[in-house]
Amino acid sequence: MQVATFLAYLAAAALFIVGIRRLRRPETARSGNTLAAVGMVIALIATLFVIEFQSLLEIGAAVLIGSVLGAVSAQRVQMTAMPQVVAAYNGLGGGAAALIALSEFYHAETVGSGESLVAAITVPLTILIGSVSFAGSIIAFTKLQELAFAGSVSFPLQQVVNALLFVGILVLAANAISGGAIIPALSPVASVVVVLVASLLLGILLVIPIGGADMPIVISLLNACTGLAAAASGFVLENYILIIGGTIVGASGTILTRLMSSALGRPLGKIIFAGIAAAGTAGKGDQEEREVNDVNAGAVGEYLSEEAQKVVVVPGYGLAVAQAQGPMRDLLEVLEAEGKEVLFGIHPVAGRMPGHMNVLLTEAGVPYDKLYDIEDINPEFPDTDAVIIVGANDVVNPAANDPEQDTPISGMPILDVEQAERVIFIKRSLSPGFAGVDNPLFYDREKTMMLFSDAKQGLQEVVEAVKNG
Amino acid sequence: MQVATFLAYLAAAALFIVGIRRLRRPETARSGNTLAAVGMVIALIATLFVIEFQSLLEIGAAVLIGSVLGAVSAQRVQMTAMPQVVAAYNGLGGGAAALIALSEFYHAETVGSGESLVAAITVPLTILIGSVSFAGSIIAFTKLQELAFAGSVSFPLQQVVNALLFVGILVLAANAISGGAIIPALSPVASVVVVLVASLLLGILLVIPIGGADMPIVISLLNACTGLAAAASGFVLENYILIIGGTIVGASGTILTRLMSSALGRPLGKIIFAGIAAAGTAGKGDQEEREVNDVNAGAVGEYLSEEAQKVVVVPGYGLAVAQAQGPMRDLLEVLEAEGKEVLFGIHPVAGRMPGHMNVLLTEAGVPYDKLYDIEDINPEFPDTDAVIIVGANDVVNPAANDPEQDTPISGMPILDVEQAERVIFIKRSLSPGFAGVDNPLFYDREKTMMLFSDAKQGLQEVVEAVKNG
Amino acid sequence: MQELLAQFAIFIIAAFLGFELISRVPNLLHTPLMSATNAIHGVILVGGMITLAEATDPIIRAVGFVAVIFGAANVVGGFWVTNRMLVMFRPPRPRVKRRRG
Amino acid sequence: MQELLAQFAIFIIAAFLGFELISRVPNLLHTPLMSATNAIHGVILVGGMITLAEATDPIIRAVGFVAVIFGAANVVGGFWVTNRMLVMFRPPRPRVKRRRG
Ligand SMILES: NC(=O)c1ccc[n+]([C@@H]2O[C@H](COP(=O)([O-])OP(=O)(O)OC[C@H]3O[C@@H](n4cnc5c(N)ncnc54)[C@H](OP(=O)(O)O)[C@@H]3O)[C@@H](O)[C@H]2O)c1
Ligand SMILES: NC(=O)c1ccc[n+]([C@@H]2O[C@H](COP(=O)([O-])OP(=O)(O)OC[C@H]3O[C@@H](n4cnc5c(N)ncnc54)[C@H](OP(=O)(O)O)[C@@H]3O)[C@@H](O)[C@H]2O)c1
Repeated sequence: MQVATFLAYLAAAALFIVGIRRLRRPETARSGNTLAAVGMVIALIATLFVIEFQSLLEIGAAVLIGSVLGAVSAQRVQMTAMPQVVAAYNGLGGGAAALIALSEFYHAETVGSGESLVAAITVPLTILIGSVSFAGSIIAFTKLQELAFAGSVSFPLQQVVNALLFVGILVLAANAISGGAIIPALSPVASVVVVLVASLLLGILLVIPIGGADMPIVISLLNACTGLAAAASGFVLENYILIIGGTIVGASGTILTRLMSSALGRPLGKIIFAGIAAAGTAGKGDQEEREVNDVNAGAVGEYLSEEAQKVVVVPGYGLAVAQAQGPMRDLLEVLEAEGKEVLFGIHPVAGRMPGHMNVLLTEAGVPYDKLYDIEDINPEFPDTDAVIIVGANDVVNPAANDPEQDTPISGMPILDVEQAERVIFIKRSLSPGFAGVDNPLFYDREKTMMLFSDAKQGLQEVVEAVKNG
Repeated sequence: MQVATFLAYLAAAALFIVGIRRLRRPETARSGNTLAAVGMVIALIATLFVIEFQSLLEIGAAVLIGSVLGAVSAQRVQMTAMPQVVAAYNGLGGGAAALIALSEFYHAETVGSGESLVAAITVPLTILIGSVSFAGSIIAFTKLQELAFAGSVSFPLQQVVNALLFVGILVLAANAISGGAIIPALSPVASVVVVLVASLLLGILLVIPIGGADMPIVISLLNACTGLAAAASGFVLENYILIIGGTIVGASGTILTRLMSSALGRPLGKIIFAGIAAAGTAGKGDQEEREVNDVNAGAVGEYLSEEAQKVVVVPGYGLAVAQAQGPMRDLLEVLEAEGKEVLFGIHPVAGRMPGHMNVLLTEAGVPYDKLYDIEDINPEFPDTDAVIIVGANDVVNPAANDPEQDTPISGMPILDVEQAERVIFIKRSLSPGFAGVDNPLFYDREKTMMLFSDAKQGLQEVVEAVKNG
Repeated sequence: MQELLAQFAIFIIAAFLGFELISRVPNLLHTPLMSATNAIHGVILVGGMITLAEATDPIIRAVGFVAVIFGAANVVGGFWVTNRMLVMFRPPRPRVKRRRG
Repeated sequence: MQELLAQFAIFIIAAFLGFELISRVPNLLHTPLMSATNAIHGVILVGGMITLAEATDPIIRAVGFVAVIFGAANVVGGFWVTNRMLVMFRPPRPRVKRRRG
C-alpha cells in the first residue's frame, strides 16, 4: 500500500502543479482550480490509507464541521469582501500547521521518543510561521472587515519590540529543543507553548501597523508563509504531499506577492517594515482652497441625456466600498435605452484587489464585453463625450504622467480621460485616493464636473435625472 | 562526508537551474552558461569524495583526453558548423550513458549482486536511449558535415523495420532481466550487448531518412534523449545529480524541440515519422519557363552606387553555405564609404539554425546594431531603395501571405521586401529554398534583378563593381 | 538520513518550480491565483488527519480535532471561493485593434 | 524503497521544472540553449567516474575509461562552444520604434 499512497501523493502534487499552470490564463483558470481540487481529494483519500482508517469518526466529524464552515462562508461572502475571506482561510491553514507541530512536540515529549535533529528544527519553525500567519491573517481580516484597527496603527519602537520578541522566540525554541538547558525553570512543552503565544503576538504586531489598502499584498505574503509552514510540517511528519504542496505554494506565493506589489507600485520592503499607510492619508489632505465646478445630479443627468452620445465609465475603489454596482448597472441600462454607447474602462489596479472591478461589475450584470482594459479603452477617449469616474482617482490622475512630479504613482500607466470632451467625477470630497496624490483634473472647471456624493446615492440620483431628463 | 557531497550536488543542480534561467535572455545568457559550468565543476569535485579518490590516475587521464578533445574541437570549429559539433558532443554523452549502464549490468552479473527491480528496468532503458542518441547524433553529424547520407535517404518499409527492431530490443531486454528465461541460448550479458548493438542500429535508421535541413530539430530531440539517458543512469547508480541534471535537460530539451519546430513551422511528428525531406526538393523544381530580369554584377553595382541611397541586406541560408560573410562585410564597407545607409534584416529562421545569421555576421565584423529583426526592419522597407537578398528565399517569399496558397510557409511572418523600390536576389538559380515554394518575386521583372551566382563570388563581384562604379 | 536528504532535494526543486510557475500572470488573475494557492496549502489537512489518528492523549486529540476543522475549512472555503471568482472571469473577447489614424 | 520513491518524486518535479524553465525563449537563443543543456547532460561524466572507480574487471575498466573520455569531451566541448556562440550575442540596443504616420 505504501507505494500506492506515495504514487497517489505524487499524482496529487502533479495536479496541484498543472492546476497552478492553468490558473495563469483566464481561459483555463477555472479548470485549473478544479484540477487542484481533484488533487486535494486524491491526497486526502491516500491519507486515509496512510493512517489506516484510524479515528475515522472524529476525522469525519471535524472535516464535516470545517467543510460546512468553509462552504457556507465561501458561498455567502460578498465579492467586495473577497480579500478578507481569503485572509481568513489562510489564517486557518497557518493555525492548523502550528497546532499540528505543537501536538507532534507534545507527543514526542510525553511518549519520550527520541527527537531527530530535523524535527527539533522544524517543529519550532512550523509553530513560529504558522502562528504568525494565523494571527497576521486574523488582523488583516479584522481590518478589512472594518471591525477594528482601521488604517495604520502605529506604536512607539515597534521595530525594536518586534526584534526583541523574535529573539525571545528563538531563545525559547532553543530551550525547548535542548530539553530546558537554557531556562531550566521552563519545561520543554511549556517553552513551546510560550513560543506559540509569542509568535501569535508577533503576527499581530507585524500586521497592525500596515494600512488597510496594502492588505492584499500582506495577505499574499501570509499565504506564502502558510505554504512554508505546511512544508515545514511535512518535514515533521515525513509526509511528501505536505512537503511538495507546501513548498510550491510558499515559492509561488512569494513571487506572486512581488508581482502584486510591483503592479501596485508599492515596494514590499516599505510595506512590511515601515507600515507606511498611504490609505491613512486619504481625506486628511490640506488642499488649497481652489475652486471646482461643483454640480448636482440633475446637471449631470441633463448633460448625459442631452449632449453625450458616447460615454465611458471608469469605476474605482469608491464604487466598491459604496456597493454601488447595482446603480451602476442601472445607469448603463437607462443610457443604453436612450441609444447612447456606453463602455467601461477598467484599470488593472482599480479598487483594492486585482481583478476587483471586473468581478464586481460582472456580478452585478454588466456584460463582460463592455469591460475594456487600459490598452483598449485609451484610444476611445478622443471621441468620447463624457467620462463618468465613480469613486476613482489614482487610475485617472494625470499627475502620474507629469515628469516634474515625483509621486507614488509616477510612471504608472493611467486612463487618459483628459482626452474626452467632459469628465464627471462622482466622489464624496476632493480628497485624493490610495496614493494620496492630488488630481489636477478636479480643478479644470471647463472640462470637469464634480458631483460630491456617495457613489451609490450619487449614481441613483443620476439615474433618476437621466430618466426624467 | 555524505551529507556534504549531497549538498554539493544540490548546489550544482541549483546552478544548472539558474544557468538555464539566465540563458533565456540575451543579456544574461553568457553568465548563465558560466554558472552552469561552475555547477558542473562542483558536481565533479563532489564526485571525487563519493568515489573516495579511487582510480584517480585513470580518471585524470581520461578526463584530460576528453577535455582536450572537447576544447580543441570547440575552439577550432567554424560557426557554420555549430549544429554538427553540438550533435557530436551530444552523441558522446549518450554513448557514455550507454556504456555506464552496460558496465553496471556486467558488474552486477559477474559479481552476482542481486539486481533490484529498478536497475532491471533502468539499465536496458539507459542502454536503449543512450545508444539511439549516440548513433543518431553520429548520423546527424555525418549529414551536416556532408560526409555521407546527404539529403533524405529513404528505404522501403522503414517504419516496419524500425518497429520490428524496437520489439526485438524489448524482447532481448526482457531476456537479460529474466536471466535468460526467454531465449535460453543467449546469456544475460550477451543479450544486453545485443540490445546495445540493436539500439545503435535503431538510432541510425531513425535519423537516416531525415533531411539535412531538419537536423537542428532532430539534434535538439536527441539532446533531450541524452538528458533522459543520464537521468536513467542516475537511477541505476542512485546518484542524485545525475537524476536531477538529466531530468531537467530531458524535460527542457523536449520543450525546446517543440519551440524550435513550431518556429520553423515543421510539425515534429512529420519530421520523425515521415522523414519528409523538403531540403531534398531544392533544385529539383520543374519551374515553368517564365522570364526573369537576369543581370550581371556590374549592373547591380551600378544601380547600388548610382541610384540607391538606403540599402537593406537580407542574408539567408545560401550566404552561410557559401561562407560569404566576409564579402558581405566588404560590401557593407564599400557602400558605407559611398555614404549609403545600410541595414541588415535578419529573419529569425533565416539559415538552418536559429540565431545562425546573427552569429555569422557578427563574427565577420558586421556591427551588431546594424542587425534588425523582423519587426524593426519591416517598417523600413517602404523608403528603401534596394534590398539585396543573398542566398535566401523562404524568409522573403510573399507566397507566405497569399491566402489562396497552402504552402509549408503559409502564415509565417516574412520580411516585406516587396515594399522596397528594387529587389536584388543573389543566388545560383531559380530553385526555391528549404520549403520548396516558388517565389513570385523572381518573375517581377520591373522590380527584381536576379544575379545568378554563388553568394560568395557574386558578392565579391558586386563589391568590385561598386568600387569601380 | 538518506531519505531526509532526498526530501530536502525535493524541497529545493519544488521551490524552484514554484518560482517558475508564477511569471507574467495578468493582473486580473492575481487574486484568484492567491486564493487557489491558499486552498492548496490547505493540504495541511493531511497533517491534521495524521495527528488526530495517531493521538494517544486527549489533549492532542482535541488539538488535532481543531487542526482538522481548520484545514478542512481552508480547503473547502478556498477552492469554493476561487471558483466563485473565476465563474465571473469569462475570457474577454479578442477585440479588433484600431489603428491610430 | 522509501528512498527510491523519493528519487522518483524528484524525477517528476524536476521534469515539471524543466518544462517550465523553457518558455518564450527568443528564437535567437534556441541554439545556445540547446548547446548549453547539451553540456549540462555531460554530467553523465559523474557516472563514468563512479563506474571507473568501482571497476574490478579490466573490461569494465576499459569501458569506464571510454565513458569518462566521452563525458569529459561532452562537458568541456559543450560549455566551450556555447560560450563561443554567446560571445557573439551582444544584446541588441533598444531601438526607438517609429510610429506609422
Ligand atoms: N487593485 C488592487 O489590487 C489594489 C490593491 C491595493 C492598492 N491599490 C491601489 O488603489 C488605487 C486604486 O485606484 P482607484 O482610482 O480605484 O482608487 P483611489 O485612487 O484610491 O480613489 C478612490 C476614491 O474613491 C472615493 N471614495 C471612497 N469612498 C467613496 C464612496 N463611498 N463613494 C464615492 N466615492 C468614494 C475617494 O474619494 P472621496 O473620499 O472624496 O469620496 C477616493 O478618491 C491605486 O493607487 C492602486 O495602486 C490597488
Ligand atoms: N533557422 C533555422 O533554425 C532553421 C532550421 C531548419 C530549417 N529552417 C528553414 O530554412 C529556411 C530558411 O530560409 P532562407 O530564406 O534563409 O533559406 P531558403 O529559403 O532555404 O533559401 C536558401 C536559398 O539559398 C540559395 N543558395 C544555396 N546555396 C547557395 C550558394 N552557395 N550561393 C548562393 N545561393 C545559394 C538557394 O537557391 P539556389 O539553389 O538557387 O542558389 C536557396 O534558394 C526556412 O524555411 C526555415 O524554416 C530554418
